[in-house]
Amino acid sequence: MTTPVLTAQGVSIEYRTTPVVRAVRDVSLTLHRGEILGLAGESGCGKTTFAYGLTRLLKSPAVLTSGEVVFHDRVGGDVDVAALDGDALRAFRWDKVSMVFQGAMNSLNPVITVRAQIDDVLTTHRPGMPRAERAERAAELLRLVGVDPGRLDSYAHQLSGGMRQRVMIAMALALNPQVMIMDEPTTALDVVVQREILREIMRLREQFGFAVVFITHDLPLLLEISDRIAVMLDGEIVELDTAENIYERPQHAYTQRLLESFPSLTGERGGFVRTGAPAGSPSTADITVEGTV
Amino acid sequence: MGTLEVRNLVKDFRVGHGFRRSRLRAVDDVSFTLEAGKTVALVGESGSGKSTVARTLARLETPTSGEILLDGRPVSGSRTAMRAYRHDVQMVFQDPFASLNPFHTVAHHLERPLELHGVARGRGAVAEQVAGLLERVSLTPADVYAAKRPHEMSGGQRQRVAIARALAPGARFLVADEPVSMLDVSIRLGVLNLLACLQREENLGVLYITHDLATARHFSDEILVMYRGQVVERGPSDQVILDPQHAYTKTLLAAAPDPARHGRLRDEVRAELAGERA
Amino acid sequence: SGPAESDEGPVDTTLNVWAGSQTPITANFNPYAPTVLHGALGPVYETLFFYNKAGGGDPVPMLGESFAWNEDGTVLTITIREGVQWSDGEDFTVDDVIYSLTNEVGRSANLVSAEASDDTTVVVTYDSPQFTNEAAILGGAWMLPEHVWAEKSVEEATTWANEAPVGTGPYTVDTVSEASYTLVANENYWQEGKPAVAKVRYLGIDANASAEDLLKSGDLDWTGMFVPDPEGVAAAGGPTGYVNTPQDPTVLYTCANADLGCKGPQTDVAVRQAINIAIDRGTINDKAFVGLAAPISPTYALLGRDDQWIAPDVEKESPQSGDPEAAAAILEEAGYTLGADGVYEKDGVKVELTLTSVEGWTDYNDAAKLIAEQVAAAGIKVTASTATWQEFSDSRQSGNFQLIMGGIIGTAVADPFQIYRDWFSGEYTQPVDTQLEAGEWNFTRYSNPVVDAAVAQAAAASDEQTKMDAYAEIQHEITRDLPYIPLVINATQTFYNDTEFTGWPTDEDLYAFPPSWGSVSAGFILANLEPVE
Amino acid sequence: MRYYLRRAAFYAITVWAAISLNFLIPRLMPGDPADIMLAKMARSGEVAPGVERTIRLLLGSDTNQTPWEQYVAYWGSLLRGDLGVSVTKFPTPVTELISAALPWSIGLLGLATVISFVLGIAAGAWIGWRRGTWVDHIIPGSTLLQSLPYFWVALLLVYGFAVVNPWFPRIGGYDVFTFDGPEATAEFVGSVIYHGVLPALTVVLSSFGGWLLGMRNMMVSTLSEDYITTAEAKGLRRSRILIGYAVRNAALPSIAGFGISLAFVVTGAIVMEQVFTYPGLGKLMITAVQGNDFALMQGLFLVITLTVLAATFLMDIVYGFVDPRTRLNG
Amino acid sequence: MAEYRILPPRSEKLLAGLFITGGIVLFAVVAPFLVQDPRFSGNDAFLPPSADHLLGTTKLGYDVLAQLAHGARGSLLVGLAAAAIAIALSLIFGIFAGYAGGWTDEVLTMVTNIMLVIPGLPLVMVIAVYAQSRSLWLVAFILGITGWAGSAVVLRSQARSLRSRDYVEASQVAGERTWRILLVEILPNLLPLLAAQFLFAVVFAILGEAGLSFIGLGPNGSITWGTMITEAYGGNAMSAGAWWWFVPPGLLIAVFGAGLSLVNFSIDEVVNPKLRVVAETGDRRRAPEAAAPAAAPVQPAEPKAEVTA
Ligand SMILES: Nc1ncnc2c1ncn2[C@@H]1O[C@H](COP(=O)(O)OP(=O)(O)OP(=O)(O)O)[C@@H](O)[C@H]1O
Ligand SMILES: Nc1ncnc2c1ncn2[C@@H]1O[C@H](COP(=O)(O)OP(=O)(O)OP(=O)(O)O)[C@@H](O)[C@H]1O
Ligand SMILES: [Mg+2]
Ligand SMILES: [Mg+2]
Repeated sequence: MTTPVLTAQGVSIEYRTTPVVRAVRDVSLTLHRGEILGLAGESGCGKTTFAYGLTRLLKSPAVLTSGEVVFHDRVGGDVDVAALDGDALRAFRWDKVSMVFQGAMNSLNPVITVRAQIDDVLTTHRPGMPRAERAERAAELLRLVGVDPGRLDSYAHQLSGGMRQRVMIAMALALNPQVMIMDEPTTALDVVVQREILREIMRLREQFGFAVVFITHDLPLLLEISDRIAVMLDGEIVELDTAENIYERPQHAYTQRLLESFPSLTGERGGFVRTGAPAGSPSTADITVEGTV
Repeated sequence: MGTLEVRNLVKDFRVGHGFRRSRLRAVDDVSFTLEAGKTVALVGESGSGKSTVARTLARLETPTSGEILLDGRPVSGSRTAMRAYRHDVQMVFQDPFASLNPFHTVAHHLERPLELHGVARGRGAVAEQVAGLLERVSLTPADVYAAKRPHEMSGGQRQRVAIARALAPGARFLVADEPVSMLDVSIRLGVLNLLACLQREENLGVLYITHDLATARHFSDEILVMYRGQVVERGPSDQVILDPQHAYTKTLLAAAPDPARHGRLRDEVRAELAGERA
Repeated sequence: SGPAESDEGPVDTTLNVWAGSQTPITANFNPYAPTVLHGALGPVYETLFFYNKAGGGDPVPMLGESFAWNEDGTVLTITIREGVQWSDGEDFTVDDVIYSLTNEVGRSANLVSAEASDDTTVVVTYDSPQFTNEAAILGGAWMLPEHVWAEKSVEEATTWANEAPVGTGPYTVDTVSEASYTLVANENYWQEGKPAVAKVRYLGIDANASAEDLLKSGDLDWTGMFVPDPEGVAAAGGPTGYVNTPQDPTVLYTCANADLGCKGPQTDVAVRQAINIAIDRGTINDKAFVGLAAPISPTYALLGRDDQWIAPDVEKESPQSGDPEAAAAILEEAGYTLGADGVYEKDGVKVELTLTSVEGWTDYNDAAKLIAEQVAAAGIKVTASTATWQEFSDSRQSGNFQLIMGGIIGTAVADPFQIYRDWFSGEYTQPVDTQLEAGEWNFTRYSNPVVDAAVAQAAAASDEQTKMDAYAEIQHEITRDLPYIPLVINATQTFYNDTEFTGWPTDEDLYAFPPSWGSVSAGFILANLEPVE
Repeated sequence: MRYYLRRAAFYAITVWAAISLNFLIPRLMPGDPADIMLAKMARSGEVAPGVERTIRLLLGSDTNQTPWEQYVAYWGSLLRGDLGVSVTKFPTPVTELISAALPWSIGLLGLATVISFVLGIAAGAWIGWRRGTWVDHIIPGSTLLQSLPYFWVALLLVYGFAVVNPWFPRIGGYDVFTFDGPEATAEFVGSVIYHGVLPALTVVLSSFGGWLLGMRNMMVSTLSEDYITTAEAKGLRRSRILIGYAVRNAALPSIAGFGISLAFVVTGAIVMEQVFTYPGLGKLMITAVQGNDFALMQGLFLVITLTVLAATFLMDIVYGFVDPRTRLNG
Repeated sequence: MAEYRILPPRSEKLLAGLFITGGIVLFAVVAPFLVQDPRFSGNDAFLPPSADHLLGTTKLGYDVLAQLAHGARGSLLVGLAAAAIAIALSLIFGIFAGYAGGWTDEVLTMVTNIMLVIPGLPLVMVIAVYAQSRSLWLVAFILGITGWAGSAVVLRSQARSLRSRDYVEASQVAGERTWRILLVEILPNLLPLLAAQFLFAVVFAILGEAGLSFIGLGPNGSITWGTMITEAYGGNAMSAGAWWWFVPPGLLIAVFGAGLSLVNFSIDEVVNPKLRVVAETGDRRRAPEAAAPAAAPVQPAEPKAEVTA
């Protein structure tokens, strides 16, 4: 399980606004086949921007100023994602790398049915596929994520938040991609529902073997599901290690601080809580750490 | 010492239009007591009625039935009674971006409650009080922060202003509806600690609403678990978290991510699949 | 215009006319209705005689052969033409004449009786001398078919649209649509060989500007309308025929008589006199009427035509240039003092007036603005404002105005009498807030016993000298009192297509009042036209 | 279904309000319009008692009736299709005048509005789609179009294309020099179309900018929606994203706001018809106004309002089809 | 979260809009003092533009520039007054309805919606006809009371969303009175929107006045751009080829409207941040200057692209 599927090398992304925002700075990352790579970091550290950069979805004023993204196809060889254009890029998207976005609530087109949106993917990428087969595939996809295929003819507003997110995941699976990028797919959901969906993702990953880049700022969640975790700070990856190592032996001060921000639910009540912090402390940097295990 | 007591609170909402009007019971027979110097946490999934309880306590909603007693006395609906009540009970909102008026300075947000509740009169006194409040929530130098507008501050700073505002009338009870869920992870604890600290120092009674079970456990003395408008379980925080009785509390706990249990979900799924295959 | 394609024999030519009609056109050929279409008045219905308003001369026999007055002007004997048929084939008889003169709607107030003395003679009796009404009776009363109209009640006679009129005129109604109506030659017309133009189309055009464009593009063959640059019409490709027949006085009506309820500075004769001489008529004619109007006589005798009626010792022609100093002097004389704002005032009342003209009558609107500017130099403040025709008409009828710009209808014969009686005499007016009745034209509420007596004297006069004396008296009074402040004799421009049609009235032969909207005369002209082969 | 019911109820109330407003306005005005009108008519002869009654009924000064009775009687005559008698075109009934003018206005305005709407939406979609490029420079130009006075545009068009260059007819809805009235011939239809060009162009020119800008703005905000990014990530063809995702959603507010904008278009077109002597409702309205023809004015106001409502209603139905959200839980 | 702003971001559109509007307003304020009496007929008629008469003269010899300057005053006055009335009404109907909610809202919204679909001009015409003489102010009043519905709808929806904003509730909790919440907490946040609506209302009123003037229902005795066009039309400016008479007033209306629309455009970008469009940065994936160094360390792109193709 250590063959790379996606390699990012020295990726930098800027927003060409005044002042220029250097959202991603020289990030290098290798995603291995079939692994779940967690990308953690605070709001605004550049997670989404980086994910968009991986799939060439950046829109003006964002510019990929330098770096290389290479996709190592299971069959065929390497693809320089940054050099793709036009039809080649369109063919690459979703087929090789699919995405589930932050706020799936708004990722579905409100005026066309779920079926039509899944169909869109199939007709675009599998032009020869007969109608009946497409219908069958759509139903199968919904079943995979635990949604009643009867919902295929529903519109987004007729689905609950959790269902919408599942539909999005189903759609992301439609072409059996090798990589799935999930940008905070569960933030807006209830913990219980979130749990179910995560479980679904994990199952599907086990079944289909795609690699996942899972983006969230919920570190405990990442610790539970990821194989490896990258911690991002101000556009840079400051630490990248297995989940275990990140939790047990965080190297970077920032990683430590992030961890401290999540008191353990079942563990000992952290000493810093309710006692440690003087009322005047404006940040958590000076919070004294006692064991959180 | 004081108490803020909720007795058999019921809140119905009308939903729908015209003929299809129906009632939705958002809060169903909820009772609890908030004591000075104590923190009660209200947890539960989305839509379980937590915010409705909070809003009813803040008198933003009128209860369908049930009572609210301040220091054992029912609160009447008259204007003066309301003002007196608001003097004692204040609220901190969830979204630090929405809870401050983008048009006004920090000073304005703090001056108004001071003036309204007659805490301070006269320019000088008010300014002094404002500075004092800002210092209490660690926004120093106070005069710099007083002149800022919300968009010039980070989420955590805004939430501190919101807390200061709640404290301004000299409130004894604070209703905090998910006060940190919109904040960046790294500053959440800072704000929570500030709240806890104030609570301790000023002997506040705090109703802490959250769906983060971990902080609920660590920051409160008592936890109430709400499910579909009802309180399904209550008890001292450690007891509820470590030894849940109600099935729903158990589900909730099982769903909550816990750094201490890293890799759990992955392993569970693998085990499951292996079981299926077998 | 031009020959329309037609396979059968003779060239079928259509004459396109604009007579001021507004779209949508709705069929109404009832000459008694206020909304009657122009085509009814002359082309379809005719009068007993034709009086040439433009050039004077003897009345031309139409449906009447001859007429005679008795000594004192109370009995009129009319001999009618024989062999005339209505357009439905019935004969035109004395009964028709009697019906037309005596029916409730059309009868004159002074009429006593009208009786046939034989098959071709009608004797009409009045209760007072009617010499001066001759043109109105013989040249103005429409001859209507008794067999069609007799059954109409009074109410029907006024409200009935008469969509398929039966007349004696040269034309009958063919089609009516919202945009136009057409008349076709009456095959039974009593004048042999007439009319020669087979079809006349009356068009509805809403704005003068549009009509002018169509005129210039040669689409209209005959129209009477105001065009500032008449030469430009032919130059732009429009019809080459053009006559200008200034006829109708344009004046400022003043609500002059405070006794009858008029309010405002203009009730003071000094103010009216001041305005009169402050106005620069030359400029007004040049700018507002683009030099096409003619000078006016304050006696309202039409200069040139009626000169013999102007008393020797009154001002013959209103001054062409303004004299603000003299105007100011008149006001000072009358006790006015100049206020700080440059406006005269007396007893705390400023000489401030509103001058209303009909919105869209651009020559009037312009003249009003010029007047406002001119009298300002004399310390009189006039505000020029516009109103819709109805508003204008309402205020004129009720006397609720200070100054309004309007016309006086010129007389059809070379004698200003009708103006003196209808527009100046106290019997033809009503107090302010009471609407004038039909036939009453004295909008100014002017009432002067001297004028009234002189009018009565002139009405009864059968010799010229008595009449002259009476007129002199009237002229003295009205040139001093100026209830109407004379401005100009307004241009009446007529454009016609003389390359495809001949027989038009021209400057040399002004046999009829030329504009297309001329009541009676339009029919007379149409009957005279011939298409050029 | 409930969406349609709600809309239907709204229309019913609006119709009621428009009619009641029509009933109310003359009664709120100082003076007695019926008396003024009657006095005017009396000058040209007796007023038939029947006519007088209609006028009093319409304008409300029947002293024997309580306002409520008047209101009921007013409704009665409306329901009988009796809008009274025009004064300027006496004795033609108002309904007759209106029914002659209505087809012209609906034909011209309807067509021109549809053209302008479609063009505006298409151009707005395009400019929004290509946002951030040179295309943005079209925006200032279209704001200029948006605030053109209709009649001024009409005047310029007449000046340019009927007077200076006589390519198009100056007046009328058809060639009045050839046809004595509407006919059912191909030539006549051709003439109608030919005569409709400049008026339609006026409407299109002056209303196009508004649609364009509205659509452009919606397009720009729609394009920043997540589902557009998703569609891009799905690798869909740009044409599919443009039409199926962006335009379809961006056009919704334009469709929903169609009725409102239509009210503006109608307003502008009223004055435009005057310039072309176009035989439509606007022209008639001006005739009525200039002749103080209250009955005609009221009738027209009512009919124009009802026509706009009808168009709005149609668009509502269309909207219901295009936006599934309204259909189910509106 | 988007940064809050009251003033629109400085952009070309805003600057152009402000420049145009400001210029015209300045023209209306200052120019009448510098030009001839607009009703001075001493000049020759129909003079084409020249040094003496920059925009020529009318049929009566009035100086067109002078008329334009005074007309600007008239038109702007009508526009501003009508817009002020319309905005006041839309505040009542919009904000009040939005804030009050419940039945008040239902009723007020119904009224608004009705006013919205009832075409304005016929109603204005009907009302205007009944008024015997119309001053500038009356015309403005009539246009104002018939032109508020559009902005009421916009304001209402905004007010509704503001009403449930936490900071409004926070003031309620603090014990503020309703009117103070409306005025101090809600209204300021509606300012950009209100400004936008106001500017639109001005344009609509100016256009409305022009239309009314054209059919003879404009203000009596005043000079506005509308009356100028009408007079030019009636005075045969077109037949006379006097473009300098009928083109400038119409053009000024359009340009003024365009100027306000451009300002509105920028305000819209404040109200709705999604509209803030940034110019394309050319190549989306790689900035030109960065392309060279970045390309060096990696393998040539082309062959790989072929693999997937
Ligand atoms: N369109 C834009 N224009 C300018 N700057 C932008 C734009 N979008 C994002 N940024 C900036 O780029 C940085 C990275 O943003 P990004 O959305 O990638 O963060 P993130 O890690 O996904 O945060 P979150 O957890 O809130 O989703 C931020 O500082 C943000 O302010
Ligand atoms: N004003 C309202 N009108 C109608 N229904 C309402 C209203 N406010 C809340 N509700 C409903 O009442 C129920 C309880 O809502 P509440 O906001 O109290 O939940 P919550 O526990 O705070 O959820 P969350 O964790 O998402 O904040 C929900 O079903 C909600 O839809
Ligand atoms: Mg993000
Ligand atoms: Mg809540």
